Amino acid sequence: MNFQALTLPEKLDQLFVFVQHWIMGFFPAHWQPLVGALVGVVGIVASFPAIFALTTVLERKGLGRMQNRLGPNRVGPLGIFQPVADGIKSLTKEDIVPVSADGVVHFLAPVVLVVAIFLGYASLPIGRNMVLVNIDAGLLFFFAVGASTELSIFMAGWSSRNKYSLLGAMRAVAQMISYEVPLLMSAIVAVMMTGSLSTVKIVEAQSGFTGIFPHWYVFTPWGFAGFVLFVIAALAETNRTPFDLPEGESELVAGYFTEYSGFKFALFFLGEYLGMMSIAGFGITLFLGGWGAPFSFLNFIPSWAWFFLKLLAALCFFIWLRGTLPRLRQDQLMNFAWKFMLPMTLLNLMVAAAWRFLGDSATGAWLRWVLCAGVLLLAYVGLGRVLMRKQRLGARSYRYAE
Amino acid sequence: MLGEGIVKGLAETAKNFAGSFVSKERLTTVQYPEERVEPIENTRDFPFLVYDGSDPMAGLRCVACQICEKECPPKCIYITKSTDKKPDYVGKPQIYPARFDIDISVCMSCQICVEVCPFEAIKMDTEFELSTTDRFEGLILDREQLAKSNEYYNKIHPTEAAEVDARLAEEKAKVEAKAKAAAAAAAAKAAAPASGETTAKPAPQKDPAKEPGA
Amino acid sequence: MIFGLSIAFWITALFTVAGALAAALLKNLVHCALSLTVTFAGLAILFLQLDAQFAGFAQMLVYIGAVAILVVFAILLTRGAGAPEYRIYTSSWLAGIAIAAAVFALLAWSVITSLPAGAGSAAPDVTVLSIGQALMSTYVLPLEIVAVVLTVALIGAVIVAMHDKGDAKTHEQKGGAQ
Amino acid sequence: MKTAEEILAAIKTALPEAKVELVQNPSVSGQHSLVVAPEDGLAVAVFLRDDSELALDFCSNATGVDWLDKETTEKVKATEVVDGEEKVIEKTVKHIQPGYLESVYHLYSMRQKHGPVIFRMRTANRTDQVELPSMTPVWRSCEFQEREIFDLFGIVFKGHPDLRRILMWDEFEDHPMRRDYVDPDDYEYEPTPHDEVLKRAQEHQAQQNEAKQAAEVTQ
Amino acid sequence: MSTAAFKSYRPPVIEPSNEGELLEVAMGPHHPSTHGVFRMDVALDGEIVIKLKPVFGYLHRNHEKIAEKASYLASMPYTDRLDYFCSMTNNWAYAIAVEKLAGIEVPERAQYIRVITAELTRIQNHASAIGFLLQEMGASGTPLMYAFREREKILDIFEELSGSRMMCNYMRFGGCRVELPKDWLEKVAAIVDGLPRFIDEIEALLTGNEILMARTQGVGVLKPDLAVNAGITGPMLRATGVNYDIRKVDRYGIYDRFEFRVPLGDHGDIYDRYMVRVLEMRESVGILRQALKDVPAGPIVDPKQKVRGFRPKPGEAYGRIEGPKGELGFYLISDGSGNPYRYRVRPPSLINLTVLEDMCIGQNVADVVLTFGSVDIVLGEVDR
Repeated sequence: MNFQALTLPEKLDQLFVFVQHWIMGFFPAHWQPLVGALVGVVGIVASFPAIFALTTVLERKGLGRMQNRLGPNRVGPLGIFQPVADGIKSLTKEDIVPVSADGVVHFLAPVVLVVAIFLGYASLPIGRNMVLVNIDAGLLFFFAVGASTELSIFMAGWSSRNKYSLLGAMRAVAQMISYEVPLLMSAIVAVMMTGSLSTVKIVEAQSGFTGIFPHWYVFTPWGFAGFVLFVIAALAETNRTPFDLPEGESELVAGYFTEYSGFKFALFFLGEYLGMMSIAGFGITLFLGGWGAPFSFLNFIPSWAWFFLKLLAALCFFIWLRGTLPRLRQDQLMNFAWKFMLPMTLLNLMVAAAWRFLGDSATGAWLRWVLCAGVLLLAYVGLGRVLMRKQRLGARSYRYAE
Repeated sequence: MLGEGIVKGLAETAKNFAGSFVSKERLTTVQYPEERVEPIENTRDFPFLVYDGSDPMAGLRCVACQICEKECPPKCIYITKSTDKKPDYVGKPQIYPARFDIDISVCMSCQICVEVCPFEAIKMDTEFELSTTDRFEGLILDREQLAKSNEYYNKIHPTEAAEVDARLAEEKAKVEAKAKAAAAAAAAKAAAPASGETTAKPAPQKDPAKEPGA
Repeated sequence: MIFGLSIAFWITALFTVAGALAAALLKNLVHCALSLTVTFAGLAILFLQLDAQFAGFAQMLVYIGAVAILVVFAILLTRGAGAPEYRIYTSSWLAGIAIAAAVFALLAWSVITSLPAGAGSAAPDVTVLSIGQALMSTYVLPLEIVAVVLTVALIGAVIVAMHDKGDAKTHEQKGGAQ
Repeated sequence: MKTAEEILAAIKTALPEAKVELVQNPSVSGQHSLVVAPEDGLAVAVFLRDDSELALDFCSNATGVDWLDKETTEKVKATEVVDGEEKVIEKTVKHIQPGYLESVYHLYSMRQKHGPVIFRMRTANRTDQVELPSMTPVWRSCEFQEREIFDLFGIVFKGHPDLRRILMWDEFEDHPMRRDYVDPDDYEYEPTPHDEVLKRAQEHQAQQNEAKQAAEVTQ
Repeated sequence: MSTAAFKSYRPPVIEPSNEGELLEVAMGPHHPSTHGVFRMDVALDGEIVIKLKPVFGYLHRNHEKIAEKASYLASMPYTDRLDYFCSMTNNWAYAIAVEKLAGIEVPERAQYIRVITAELTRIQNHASAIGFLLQEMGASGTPLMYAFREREKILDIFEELSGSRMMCNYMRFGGCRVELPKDWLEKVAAIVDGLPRFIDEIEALLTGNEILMARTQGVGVLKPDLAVNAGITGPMLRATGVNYDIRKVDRYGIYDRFEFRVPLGDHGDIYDRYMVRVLEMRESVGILRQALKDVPAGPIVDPKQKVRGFRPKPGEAYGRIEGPKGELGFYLISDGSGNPYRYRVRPPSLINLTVLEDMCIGQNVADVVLTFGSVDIVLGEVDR
């Protein structure tokens, strides 16, 4: 590919790819793959923590606005340097390790967490031709790496020798294992439709347009259901409201990182947000067309910009939820995972299969739309009703005494 | 049910989020050191001593009667009576406080001292930025620090101060009239050959109606 | 290249063996479990070095994500997290050596017999796709049987672990004072 | 709502042996109270609660009162033989009315919506016979309040399921709400113009230091 | 004298399951959800509460002793500090007790102002109570901030009236301390007009929320008979369905002049407590509207009342009001001197805690926090 031969939008689109190649050009041929990978890693390690910094400000300001407050606005213009101040603070803060804590494990836990989460970014396509390792089993890689974060959380909770920490860690691990199942299951529909585990292929499969509208999976009944289920499971996986019980401060003080301070705490914080971003990134890849533009006429905007815009939107949604919802209880969370999420994801799998076999002939397309949407809706309403009624939940009327 | 409640809630927070950019109602923060809320006239923080005239120490209305010291619920007022007397604002010789300290680290701003003071000598301030680096000595205000002019009182509590001034003026007029009458009587008496001295002992000031608004 | 093997392999192998040794020798059970995880991770990386992506990721997903967690949970639930006094060298070390030797012999035998004729010949290109197709066509019956067996095991485990509802009965103590 | 007299009569008919008296309240509030002998306390309380007409199912307030020993002087005229003469001499006789601790319960009826009926019990003295029956089995609301009375007044409630200190710490010894309670002088010193306190604190500190030194010497 | 068996209420007893040992957790005194310094010694079987003992007294300052050493008037500012959310109603309760003791009449105008301030207090207290409850549920403080936004307006109004936002020290024996500032009633009316919108907002945010329902419905259930026996008062009692509102029962002040209804719950769970508070806020708005319409002119305090040297005749009196948290009573014994012989506060917060154990046993730890939050206590009042 020749950079000069491309049009301007294409140039912009491939800007980072060419920067990578340009740097690689300085090195002898047999070093180039290593250098290329290093450049990519540096790019990811630099950009996502930067987004994390942005997200913390955004979160605090957004929550503030939702709560009729201003949020941080003292450090720098509009408070955008707040994360810098926070970073300096957490770096200079005393690092307290409880006397009875298991020093090595206590130290390793945040490191393992952050490393594992960073690994997950390797197969995340953040733009056209912009994926660190394009492997066949990219999605599987992400889930495999994601699963290992649980261990670091356990390490943190166990090594702190604190009842709250241990309870928080147990809750977190139980929750993450439980929600991993629906997370995987809801992601599988996209894999089924694409016929590949490769994240790049999944995005490419969604890159077409009908008129101006894209072929994102979210615009199909199974895709929509899968997306919603994926979002719910992702919220639980990343311990975000309303599933933030592992760190539910009203019960467990701060959950598994109660005994962490200073930079280790900051690492946990970073890990949490990076996890959130990577899972949001995969959600985007699976259902929201990855780096594809939402309308065909917007194709001139670089693909990576679209990816980051979608990521930002997803993060804002997470923040929005956090500003609104109270949290569930442990048993309700589990019930929800096994009694609602799992059946729904299984049903969604079947619906997706049916969709595939009904074909997309002119009449079939219409029929399968109604059929699949109907089945999913019916199941949702029915299951929801049954679950609510079983727990005797519902609106109430009140009487008055004069 | 089935998520409508959650969606409704989300709509509500979204409304507040959007509203915070357009409506003052939804963004109530006042950024304190730069911005300040309008002072509220009735605000009370810590007591101060009112003086008349220009010399703070000479013009103190306080006569060291120690009623406030006794009535103060947390007992944060410390008064030492003077041994001599000096003229008060109506010119009558009065005992004055040789020491009048208020420990504002103990004071709970309850205003009981103001209510019980029969001389309108102690009032509530609105100054609240009293932080100091010395938490012991810095928070015990002595009479020099406590003394503030009647003009200041008029400035911070105009309505209340106007009433107090009116009342005091009335008192003063009464006292003066009495003094005049006494002087006249004295003069009349002096005209008569006998006794010389009847000090125009002004009646102790009556307890003015306590509720400033009544 | 040392002995025809890459540096990466040596590093991974070192970690794997070290993890395995630590798992066997450390006193604290949780530490052992965590070391075991290192071994699992090392194995996964070894798989990946052999271009066996699916096996590698499955190793990670299953062993690190699930088995390791299961192990630590089991330790915590049964013994507590304390470090009990165990002697590393027990009297039955002879038996241990015998078993280890037997396992090693078995593995070595299977590895040697399954070696392709020409050493260093190109590994067959096994993609995830081909594994999936094999599972869904040739090996569909074994797969289904395994699935059924596992489901049965799961349900059985749930039933065994199910709380005896009669235990948690609340006794309201009312009436009949002192 | 029955008057206190009627309630007294009702108790008398239901529980003829119960020793209950009516104590008039001179205040305009007109809240007269029933003083019940401690041994009859529980029976009367159960009657008050379970009687369908009274139905005092809600014990709003339970508290203690400490009445100190009262010294009354009385002038008594006595005829005495002084120097062989009979004289009427006025003498002042001191009576010491022993003090007592009192538990007071304010009862209301949520069913009948009336009240208050005030129910009091008195201990024999303030020092060693300070037991009263607990009303907690009758009204659960007394649970914490009786603990508080125990803590602050030192009335021991027999039959209370969990009689521990509630507001003061467990190692605390005295009962601070008693009228003759003396503040300890071991305040933490804060240099306020509370000079008295300061002086006492310093004295206390000096004593402590002496004691410590003495202990060190003996060791 | 022996008594026949009678009904007595004790907390339920749960047999712990035989697996594992009980985990004893001291929740507090420094714990994010204890509303101050409060401790719950909890014995857990897994995450199920087997035993719960509330421990308090960390804020104990012996308010009653202080009051017995001070004059009647000097205790008034201290009542502000009992339940620092509701100083106006605390003042009122104390004033009522003293007025009963000494037989003081309160002028009409003062009665109206008392009702207005008390109902404003009730609204802001309930709003913040709901906010804190949701905070406990992990709602990132959004409902709390909305509640505080409204509360701020009410506190500003209080400051204009009394000079202080929270420590109002406004009521006096036989009336109120100062005359209303200019336009005060208009300002209150403006705020009251805005309140229904705020309540709608809170309800839109919360009432239909499925997560809230799941967390609160059927959780922390209190039975009406136990509630009555344990002396539970206020919204917590009415959530169990017992119709007992002292504003209706005693008709103190001038509450007999206003039309208002008493909302009752049927389940006695946390959701009912939440809803009863919401509905009570709506009723309070109704009372405020009626009261603001016809505040008469006249003196604000009984002119015969002296500020200094108040010495009621010997005797005793128990005065109580329906405070936002429950029945707030003051029991006074006078021996004719300038300070009360016995001064007792009946703290609703403390007595409502009596049944905390009953409500929590057999529940999840997470629900303990919620149940505790739904009681709505202020430690300043519990510990006194």
